[in-house]
Amino acid sequence: MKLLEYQAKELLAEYGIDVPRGSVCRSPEEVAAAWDQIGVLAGGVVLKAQIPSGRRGKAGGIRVVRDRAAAETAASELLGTTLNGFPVGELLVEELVLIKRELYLSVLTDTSPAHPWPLIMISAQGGMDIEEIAAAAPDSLHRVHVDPAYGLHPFQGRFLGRHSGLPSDKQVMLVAAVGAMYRAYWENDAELVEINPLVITEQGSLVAVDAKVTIDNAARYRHKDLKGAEIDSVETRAAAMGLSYVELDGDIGLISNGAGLTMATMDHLALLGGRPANFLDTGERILRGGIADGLSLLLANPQVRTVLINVFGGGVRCDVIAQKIVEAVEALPAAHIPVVATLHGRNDEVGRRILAEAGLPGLRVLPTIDEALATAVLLAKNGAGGPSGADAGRPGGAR
Amino acid sequence: MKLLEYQAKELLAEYGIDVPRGSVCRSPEEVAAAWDQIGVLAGGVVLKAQIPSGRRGKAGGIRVVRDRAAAETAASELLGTTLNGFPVGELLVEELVLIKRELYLSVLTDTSPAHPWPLIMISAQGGMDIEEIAAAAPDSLHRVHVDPAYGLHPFQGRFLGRHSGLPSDKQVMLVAAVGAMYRAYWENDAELVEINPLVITEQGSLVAVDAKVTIDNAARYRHKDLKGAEIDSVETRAAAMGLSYVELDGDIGLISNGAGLTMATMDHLALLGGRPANFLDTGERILRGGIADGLSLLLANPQVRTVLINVFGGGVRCDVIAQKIVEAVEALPAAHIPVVATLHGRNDEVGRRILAEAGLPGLRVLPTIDEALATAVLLAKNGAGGPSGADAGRPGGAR
Amino acid sequence: MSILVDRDTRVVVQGITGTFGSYHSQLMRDYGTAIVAGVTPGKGGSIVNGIPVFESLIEARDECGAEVAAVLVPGPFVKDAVFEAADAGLRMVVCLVEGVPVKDTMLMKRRLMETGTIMIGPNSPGIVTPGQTLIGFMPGHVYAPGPVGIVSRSGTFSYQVADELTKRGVGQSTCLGIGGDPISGVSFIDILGMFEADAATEVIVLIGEIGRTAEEEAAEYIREHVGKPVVSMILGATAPPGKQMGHAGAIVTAGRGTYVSKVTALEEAGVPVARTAGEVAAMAYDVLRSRTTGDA
Amino acid sequence: MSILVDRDTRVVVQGITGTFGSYHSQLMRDYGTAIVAGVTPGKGGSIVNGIPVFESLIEARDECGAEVAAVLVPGPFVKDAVFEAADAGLRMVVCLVEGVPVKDTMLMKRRLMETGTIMIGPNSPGIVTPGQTLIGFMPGHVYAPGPVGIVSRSGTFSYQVADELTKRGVGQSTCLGIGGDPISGVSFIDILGMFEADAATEVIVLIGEIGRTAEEEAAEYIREHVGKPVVSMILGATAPPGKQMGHAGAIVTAGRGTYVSKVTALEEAGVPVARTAGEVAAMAYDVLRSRTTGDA
Repeated sequence: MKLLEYQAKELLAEYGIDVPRGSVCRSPEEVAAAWDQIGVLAGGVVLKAQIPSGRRGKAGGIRVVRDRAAAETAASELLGTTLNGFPVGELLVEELVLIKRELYLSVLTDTSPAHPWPLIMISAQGGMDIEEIAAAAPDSLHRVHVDPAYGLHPFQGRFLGRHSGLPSDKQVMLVAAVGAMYRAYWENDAELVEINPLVITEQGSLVAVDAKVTIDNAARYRHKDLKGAEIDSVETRAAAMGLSYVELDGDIGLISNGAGLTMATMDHLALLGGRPANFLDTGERILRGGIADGLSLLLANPQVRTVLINVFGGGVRCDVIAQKIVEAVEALPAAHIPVVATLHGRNDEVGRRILAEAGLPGLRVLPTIDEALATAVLLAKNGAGGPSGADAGRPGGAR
Repeated sequence: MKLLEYQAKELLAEYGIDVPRGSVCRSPEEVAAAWDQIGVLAGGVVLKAQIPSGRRGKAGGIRVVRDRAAAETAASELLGTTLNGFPVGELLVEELVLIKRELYLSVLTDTSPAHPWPLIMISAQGGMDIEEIAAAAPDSLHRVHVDPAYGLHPFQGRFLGRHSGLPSDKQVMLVAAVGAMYRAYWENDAELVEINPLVITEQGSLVAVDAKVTIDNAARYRHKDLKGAEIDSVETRAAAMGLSYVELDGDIGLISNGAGLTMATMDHLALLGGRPANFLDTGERILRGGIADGLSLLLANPQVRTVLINVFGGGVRCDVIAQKIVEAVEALPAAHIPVVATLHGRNDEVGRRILAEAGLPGLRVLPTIDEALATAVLLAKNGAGGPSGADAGRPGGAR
Repeated sequence: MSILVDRDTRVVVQGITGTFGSYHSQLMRDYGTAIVAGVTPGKGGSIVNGIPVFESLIEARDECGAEVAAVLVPGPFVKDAVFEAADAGLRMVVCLVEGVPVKDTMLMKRRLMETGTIMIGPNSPGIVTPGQTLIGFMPGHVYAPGPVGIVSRSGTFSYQVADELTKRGVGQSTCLGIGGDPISGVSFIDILGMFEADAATEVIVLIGEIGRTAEEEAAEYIREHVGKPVVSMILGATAPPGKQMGHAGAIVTAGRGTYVSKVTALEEAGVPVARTAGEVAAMAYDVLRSRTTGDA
Repeated sequence: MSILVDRDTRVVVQGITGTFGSYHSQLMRDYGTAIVAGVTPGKGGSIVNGIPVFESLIEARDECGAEVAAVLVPGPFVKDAVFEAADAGLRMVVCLVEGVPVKDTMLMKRRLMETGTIMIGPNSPGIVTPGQTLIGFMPGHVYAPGPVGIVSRSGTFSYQVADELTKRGVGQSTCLGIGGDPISGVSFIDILGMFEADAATEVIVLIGEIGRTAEEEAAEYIREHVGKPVVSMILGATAPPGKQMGHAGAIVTAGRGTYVSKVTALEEAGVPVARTAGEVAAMAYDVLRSRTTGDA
């Protein structure tokens, strides 16, 4: 779960990290009111579109304004638009911070087998993307791994402080911020806490001007009070159904089980000249609505010209899956786009027979994956009028 | 630092452990008011003398009363008395708990080299002293060591639950209490958290009827908000001076540095037929008031007939120590009990010379520890009129 | 021969009384796996599928000689189950469930390093030594005993590869999935080393995926330490790059982790990379045939 | 020869710029100890008693080859200093300060077990190999090179024993205090093993105290593993029993930990127990003389 910038900053502030004075606004009127609170004092504010995406600045999602009217105008221009694919519904209005120096600071989970531990990174060159830093000033990037059994030690914080490029008196503040950031990461099961830029202001304080926080989804049950970005997209709707879905730009709607098998099916379709319309892994939902929910998602995509169901039953039985497929296809409107299905694994012969014997005109059952994929590619190319439904009559257990 | 019972219970309650409803009272009037609050409802209260000592029951410090008048009377009888050497200034007035079953539960620091880890102990036989349990029902005692790198695991809590002798539904409550107790121990740098008895009430809840908590003194700087027993004794006054002092029943007042050397000197005095009046280790305070403060403590003890100062200078220099001794003895009233001193270690010859050349009539300087101890024993036996101060003139560096 | 498990491996199922646990313990037992005990706190003393259930792993170990645990408790309880297994001195844990918090896995892995307990997973499909034992979700009938060792990050796709092999008359020594979570127990490298040392394994099939750098590290290891032929496949040629860890994550992997970097690393280590299940099975088949007929 | 340290041992002082650190680093240097560096965060680049000061232990190690750390930072900072030493891969830390929270020591000890770093202390007077090196608070002039190894829980009293030995013309191989805190690094047993293996040590003096069970365990170890003569003393014959841990603590030690139990254990292991410093020194002297003249 990604936190929006203001949510991330609220979290960091709870741990004692200074963030600019700010207010979340949903209308130009609220922005004007925020100007009166914050802008007048600071002589200017920054309006920042609250979307779960980086590079907002380049997309025009960040505006600096120096009077009330400009703030209102900018708010009108930003609210309601779409940036990097996300609708802009909220703006964070923040006091203008006078920046003397920009740093980069983050903690993330290093998943490498050699060091599957939290990793803290610092660079005296902040403000740029970490990738730009790594390219432009690789020597400025310093790393510390934290042993999860013992946590962060002060000497590690001081190491990062020494490589911050800051004078000693500011290093003390930085070391405190590192400690706070690490606690925020650890106590909230974060995958990433990134402060970029972390700035020294003209007044000499240390302020997190931008922040990114991502929480491990598997651990969200431990942090029910944590709020993240609520994105209304087909991906998040799929996630709410327990399905892993990514929309692509092809025309073959795909339902499969297991991320690996799904990717393999996509790759194989591409080899055959087909273009998958999506990645959809039902995971363990396969028997609990996964097929029907998946079909509904796919059919809502106007690009999809045919649907391919490729399932390999490991723990789950193909005869049960077949029943679910039959029910889901039966529930479709009379003249729907063709559905191609192939089943393998546990009880696959029975499963294929159930599909075949269902006698559904819109459902083609193929005994091998190669044939199923080829059929789907052909159907997508030719449109719904491709090969007849004759295959559906072919017994699944022939081989 | 020992917490009084009510302080320990407040701490445990913060961690979610149930304790009886109670109120701390300092006068019979307050006890009467507590009766109105607690006793009326419960049909009785327990008055418990708040002293940092076990076996209060046997000493008469715990009274069960069933009406208001009896509560007032018991309070009058208890307040202002001395129990097990401690004055009773506060009573904990608690609702009477109807006990169905008593358990023993504790977590303490096991200091053995093999397992220098937190240790949790449980027994289905509570209420008795742990030593009595160990003697009477050793098989009822079960132990779990907690790896400090990872903390307590639920499976360890369940192990303790299974050995609590409770039915499964109550085990769940017990496992929760174990977790809470461990957190209270760990987060507060406790040396010991003991709940005895931990009871199942007639109503079926799990309640800590008595509790002991001791905090590691070295870690008290991390827990400044924690309040413990404030005992006005010569030991605590000494501790406030940074001195480690234990009063004994002999007549030779002893000042030494290092717990080992102090004990060795006591043992050696006993071998020579002497009787130390105290253990007093100046520790690292030796150059910072330790000698003068120590002398004042010793001279306040009317039993003391002579003072022995036996110092071995390791890090500290004997010449500096000698100067401190001279200053402290000079500050004593004209006709004081004799002080015998011997110095060894770094710069000891200079130190002994300084003592000798100070020419103080009440100060005897001996070149060897054996001679110094023998002199002290003799002086204590003969009273102040023992061997003359002639030894003081003997140069310390003769050997 | 095989790696890690065989017909004599005595398995305890943690969470055996759950829907998942009782269903899969039955399937495993049907396959022939020596499921000797189950554990579910609060259900000790009961019997599931003829298997005795205990309150704790230590009892299961002492009473039934369990040496390997199949972890089938829900994600939030996996850490406790694995620490209990480490404490009981089990030789191996197979973590089949998904939804384990990464922080928990981090701590589990650190602890298991100390005790020397082997962990497969979390989020692994399991491990099977065909004809002998199966600990996990795999469909047993697609496997057959033989000379191919399969190690995979994927679950279902690895079943398909085994199926393709079996259909070609080529059996498997041991097949296992290392798990799909960000942090997992045994790595490709660990398993490659075991297959290299295993007399029954003649060819190794490695099935990787895009993301992270396990395949690149495996390629390096193969070049240095593996004499047996390895054939491979990388899934996700057409998948959009993962976004989970964002830019900071990418910097840690330093430009590796893509389909191209993985394929290149493997090919440079002399490992052919197939594009479909059929292709990778055919590669393994060809290697075996050429070794048998001596025309390598 | 000697145990643990000799004239070539390169020492770094943590907390060298404090009053304590600068005073004792000067004394140690005067004795001949190879103090090669100091560490005080925020004071890197300065010089104390001619010793270069660094920001971190890693720099002190890399620049000056420091291998052993003398920890002279205040109690609340000891944990950080010791973890830094473990991280820097130092061979040994000597924790001289008192006032270290027991919880910190617990974690330090667990960590050092993992890295194999030896810890003396906390609350130790230090270690001295007479005529070669001294890391700690001991008064150097009371020691002389010779055949007696001293291991003690006490600080100052062990100086007195060394003094008594030296006055009798008997020098010492290595003398150290294991520290007076509830939990400490090296134990009697560890040191007894080292003295047993040390060619320069002919007689071992063990100085224990009442409380806990280290002496009982040492006695058991001596019986099984120590061939060299050991003489001993237990302090606290007349001391009232400690009250710190109360009854629960007493139950852990299960009736051991008293003066009588310690003396009994040692005597049963063939170790004579003296009652004064002079007596223990005389015992060591007699053992040595009898060995030299062959009338053992």
